[in-house]
Amino acid sequence: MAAKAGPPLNSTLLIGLYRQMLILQHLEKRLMELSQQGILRGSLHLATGQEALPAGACSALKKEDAITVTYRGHGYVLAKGCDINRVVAEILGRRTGLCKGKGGKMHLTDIENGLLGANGIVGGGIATAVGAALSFHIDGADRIAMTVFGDGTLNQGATHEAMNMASLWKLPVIFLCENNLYAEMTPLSESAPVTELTKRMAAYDIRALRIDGNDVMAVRETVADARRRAVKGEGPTFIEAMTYRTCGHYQNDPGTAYRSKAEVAEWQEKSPITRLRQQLDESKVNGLKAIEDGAMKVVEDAIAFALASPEPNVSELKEDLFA
Amino acid sequence: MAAKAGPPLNSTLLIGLYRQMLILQHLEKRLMELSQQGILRGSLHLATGQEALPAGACSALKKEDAITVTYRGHGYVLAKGCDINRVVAEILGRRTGLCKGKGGKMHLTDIENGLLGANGIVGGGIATAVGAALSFHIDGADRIAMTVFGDGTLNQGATHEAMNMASLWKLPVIFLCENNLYAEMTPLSESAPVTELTKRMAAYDIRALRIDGNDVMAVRETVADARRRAVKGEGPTFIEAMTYRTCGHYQNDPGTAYRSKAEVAEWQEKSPITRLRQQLDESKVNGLKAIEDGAMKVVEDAIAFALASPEPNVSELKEDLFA
Amino acid sequence: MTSTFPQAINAALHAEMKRDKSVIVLGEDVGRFGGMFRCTEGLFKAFGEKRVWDTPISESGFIGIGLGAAMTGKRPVIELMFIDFSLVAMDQILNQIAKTHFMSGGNARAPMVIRTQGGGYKGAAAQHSQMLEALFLHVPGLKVVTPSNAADAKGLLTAAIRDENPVLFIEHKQLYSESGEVPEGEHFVPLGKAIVVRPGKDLTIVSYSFTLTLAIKAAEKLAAEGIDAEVIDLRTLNPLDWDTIAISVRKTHKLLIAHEAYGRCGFGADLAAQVQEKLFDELDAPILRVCGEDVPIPFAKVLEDASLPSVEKIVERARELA
Amino acid sequence: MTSTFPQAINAALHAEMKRDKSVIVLGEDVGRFGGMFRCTEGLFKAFGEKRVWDTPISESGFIGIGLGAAMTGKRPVIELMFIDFSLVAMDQILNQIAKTHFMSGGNARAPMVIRTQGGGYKGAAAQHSQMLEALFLHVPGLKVVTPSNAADAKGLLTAAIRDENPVLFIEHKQLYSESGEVPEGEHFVPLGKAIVVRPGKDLTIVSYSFTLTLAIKAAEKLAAEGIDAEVIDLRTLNPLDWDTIAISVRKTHKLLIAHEAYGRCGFGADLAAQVQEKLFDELDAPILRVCGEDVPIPFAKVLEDASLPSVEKIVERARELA
Ligand SMILES: Cc1ncc(C[n+]2csc(CCOP(=O)(O)OP(=O)(O)O)c2C)c(N)n1
Ligand SMILES: Cc1ncc(C[n+]2csc(CCOP(=O)(O)OP(=O)(O)O)c2C)c(N)n1
Ligand SMILES: [Mg+2]
Ligand SMILES: [Mg+2]
Repeated sequence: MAAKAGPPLNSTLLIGLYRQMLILQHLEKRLMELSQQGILRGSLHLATGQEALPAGACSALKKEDAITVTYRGHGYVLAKGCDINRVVAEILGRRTGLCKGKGGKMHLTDIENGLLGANGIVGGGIATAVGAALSFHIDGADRIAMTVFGDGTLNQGATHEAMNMASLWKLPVIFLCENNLYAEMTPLSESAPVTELTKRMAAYDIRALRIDGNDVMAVRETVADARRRAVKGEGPTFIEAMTYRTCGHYQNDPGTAYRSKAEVAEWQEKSPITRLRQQLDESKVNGLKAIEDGAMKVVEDAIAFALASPEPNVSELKEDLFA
Repeated sequence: MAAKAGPPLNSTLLIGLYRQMLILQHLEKRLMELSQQGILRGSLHLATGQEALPAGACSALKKEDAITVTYRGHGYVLAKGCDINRVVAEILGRRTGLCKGKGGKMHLTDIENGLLGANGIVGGGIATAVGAALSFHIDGADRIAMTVFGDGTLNQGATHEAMNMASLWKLPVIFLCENNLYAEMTPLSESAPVTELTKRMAAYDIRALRIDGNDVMAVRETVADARRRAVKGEGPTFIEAMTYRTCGHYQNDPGTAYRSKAEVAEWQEKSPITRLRQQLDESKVNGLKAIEDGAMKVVEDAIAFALASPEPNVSELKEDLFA
Repeated sequence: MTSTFPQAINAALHAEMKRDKSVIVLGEDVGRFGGMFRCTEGLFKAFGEKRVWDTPISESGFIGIGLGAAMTGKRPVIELMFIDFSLVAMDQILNQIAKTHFMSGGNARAPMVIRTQGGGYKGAAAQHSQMLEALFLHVPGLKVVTPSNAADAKGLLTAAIRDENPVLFIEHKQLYSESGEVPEGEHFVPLGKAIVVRPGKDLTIVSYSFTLTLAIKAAEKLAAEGIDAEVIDLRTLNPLDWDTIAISVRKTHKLLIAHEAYGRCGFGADLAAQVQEKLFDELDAPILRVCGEDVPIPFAKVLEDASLPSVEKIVERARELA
Repeated sequence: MTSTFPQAINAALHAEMKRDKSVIVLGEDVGRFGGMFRCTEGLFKAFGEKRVWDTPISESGFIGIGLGAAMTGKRPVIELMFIDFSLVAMDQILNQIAKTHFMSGGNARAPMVIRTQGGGYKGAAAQHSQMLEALFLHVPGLKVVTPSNAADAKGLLTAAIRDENPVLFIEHKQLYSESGEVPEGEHFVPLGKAIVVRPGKDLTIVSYSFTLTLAIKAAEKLAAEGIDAEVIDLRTLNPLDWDTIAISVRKTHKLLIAHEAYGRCGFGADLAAQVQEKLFDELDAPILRVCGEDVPIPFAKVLEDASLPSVEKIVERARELA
């Protein structure tokens, strides 16, 4: 990639992205363990193999930008700037969590950092992001919204409606589609006649790009460019980021019943973390060990913080229903 | 049109279509009067200027085919073969109506004649038609489904979902879109970035054609061809039929606040009935007066039948909730 | 000043949009055209295209957009043309909007109003005549407001727009043609306060929205028969003004609840369950209800009338009680 | 034969698909994969791709497709993975399917089953834990079935599939891991018949679905304290088996209703309203309810547990009554 574009490797930037990806990878590994130990409740949707997307995309956003993500969005939550201690505490249902333990991991929300919500409903948060973009457009602000979702989400009516309006009104919003080829256990080709998702944007006249979602710099640059266009009033961009979750759909899915071992193995080879690591190695960037250790520590500290945090009080049950 | 295609004018066919259009035109004129007199309750959505569509489209269908239509679908209901007496009785809320007065004009339903329902919800009946097509596909029957809706209906999520599945499964269904350029008082260009509706079908890989919806033979032939393809397993066809309602959206809308007089006048010129009449005249078809008189009489008889019919009994209120 | 109900709504919208530039309006035909029921007349002209948005027929989409706008500092007032159409947007309303504040542990807010219109008696049939407030009361997180007259419409809408929470504001199509005295200038009726519109001692009739007007007429008829009914207009169904109800029931010991929505799992069932639980010993008779019948709303006039509340039905049930 | 709850569902599906070739199955991941909860396992293999349809994530679409198929001779059984997702398909369910037969004056039918899954206690949080039966009881036109055990699941599903009407069939996620004796071969439990699962004389506890299992445990605890509770499993909420309830209340004169759904405008409120109206003089005490609290279902275990029914809560309320 550096070869293609020509500019000198920005090692500070790359190291930052690498670190972000490692944090996510390590956090999710640990969450899986906590789930298996019965400490983490409910279903857990990991993004193993997709780590370049949150890291790359959020690095191109500003704090004032708004995002909505899904149940598979831990990486964005962290990369957008939410405090990892409070994120993990929420995932473990603690009072110190982002949402006081009320929302849980599918509903991580942090207005301060522009996180308008993870979501448990497929397509449920897309209009929210478009609405934030409407706000920013009205204000003429240098702010945009980004919404992240999977390939299967394009089949939901709510997505269609929101995209149509976003384009009609030329709102500053980025539709970041993580095309990991499956929606739960159903391959894309069995849920839609048009599997090249960019083509579907013809219905809305939305600028659409397909990129390698495992190339963190490509993700970053594409989002950055889309952001620039959005604030200039050029309207939304749809980014189809090709990727793959090498893990299962959720903690109890080994991910093997509906995919061949060869297919999974092929994508494991393409892990964005390995790839970036190779680039860094090739460029002889130093100090990676410290970065890696630092990333582990951040995660371990956050888990320790969460585990040491109190559970909510029953007396808080009826609070926060109305403002 | 006869000139273009070359085949000799099929005057029996054309006279039949002409008669069908006249019946609709006259019925709607009389319904408007009954509405103004307070005899017909509720809102009334006329299709003045769009008469070629139901006549042409239904003439290409078989009795066993299924359709779903909208609040603006009186013409299809009649052309599909429903008994006009019972249709008018339903519109006037009589016990002898198609639905015993319970459904009313927005919910005309007649399973015997393949009318799976008019609908009051924009996009509400599209999946129903796709479901009927699924039935026919499973049975390998020589039957298809057709669903009729307006340009504005493409912005509804339910439409999107149903179209995607219809194409995915190559179901025998025709999407007949009456593009009359407005959804209520909102022009198409203010509700969608892509106003050439056929283009939106790229999202579903659905064969899409734009036709002159005021040319009754073009409508008939396009539907007939789409039907042939559907039963052969070639999947759905989307027909964007360009037309215009020269009346208002409903009985209390003069239709002038949001459209220029010139625009309306221009389309009045293009009335499909006038146009067909001219063709018939040019071809020196005889006996039109008798046809016209006959059409009036059918309508007047139906209205007389309906007005003479009893209202439902209050005792029937709780019947038909469950089969 | 005498105003029609839509004029009263319109006045509140004008005033609040002027007062607070974060208030924006979205909906079908609300802009240039001024709204199917004329409630948004003149707003587009007065406030321009950045404040008043004509939307496509995408209720789930534009209600969801309202949420995003609300979470980022706007106060959207959305017109949903018929409450029956809420059913295409239920996920946004009940899974997203209603839960936003709670799920975020209080860090996010959704100050928005969904103005909608419901009710029967007009031959609009099964998909354009419903009163569906119960669906929005069942799932927690929304305030639900149901004005019965033009003045309250103005005052309650003002309060709804200023509220920090999502509010479902249900207008009744029969009330659109009614007029009444409406205070000029700012008029604020707090959410959650019922009003005793007719004091009485023999029984309590609790109602709201258009049915309230039937209840008042029924009370007049009952008075002629020597039955002195107290009539309460709830105005807001959530929050519920329990005290006003309890005081009245403690006085009359008899309760009749009248509303147009389906009876089963309706508002009346809920209130009856609460009252019999909390005021069991105060009740001299079973709590009775006049509700819409549990069938889809029929088109034919005789059937529609039979399926909905009427002055006569209220009088009859009240007689049974008194 | 001992079966798990999903196996019982699966057996009914296999048997009915074999018996009647108009039965088809649609849903997300129901085909090749066999269903997220294994209820449709083996159907695709046994009946092929024309009978078992894997759908895109388009609930409104495939439920609406079910309606069209039902109107043209099929008997679709649709799997809706979580009842919470019904909210994206409400127009199809409540405005279309529920009203089809009535609006057509009886000429159209919609014999279809929507099998879905709801309930809490698993840390699935606010959008994956709800019990929303009340929404489907409020708007008329649907049968609503809520089995509490594997045997009933098989028998009631068989009845639901053979019914000429649309049926919402609600399974509870907590029950999926339960096993029980399930009759082999054809097993048919008619819709609309409740069952007294534990006779008693001091009070009546009415419940259904997973909460019924809590009610039984509560009754055992109460028995140890000398309180003899009669426990009724409603099995079907619409049609409601009023007679079984009335006979019991006439005997015990005290009623406790327990369910997991939100209380406000919930099933319990409705039943309480009906019972106090029709059996006012039979009641020796207010009808009490144990319901889900009126807040979105929280994620953290202590909060979730506090928001949902428990054996203890049922025991406590029962003690208040007895
Ligand atoms: C409305 C709705 N339907 C179904 C589900 C269940 N579900 C959860 S994730 C998922 C698959 C989503 O696929 P995709 O959009 O490709 O995202 P991915 O999980 O692959 O990241 C489904 C069907 C849901 N949460 N919401
Ligand atoms: C879900 C829903 N939203 C809004 C409406 C109100 N409505 C009735 S007709 C109509 C316009 C439909 O436009 P189009 O699809 O172009 O059909 P046309 O009326 O022009 O034939 C609208 C918005 C409705 N009936 N259903
Ligand atoms: Mg995917
Ligand atoms: Mg139109």
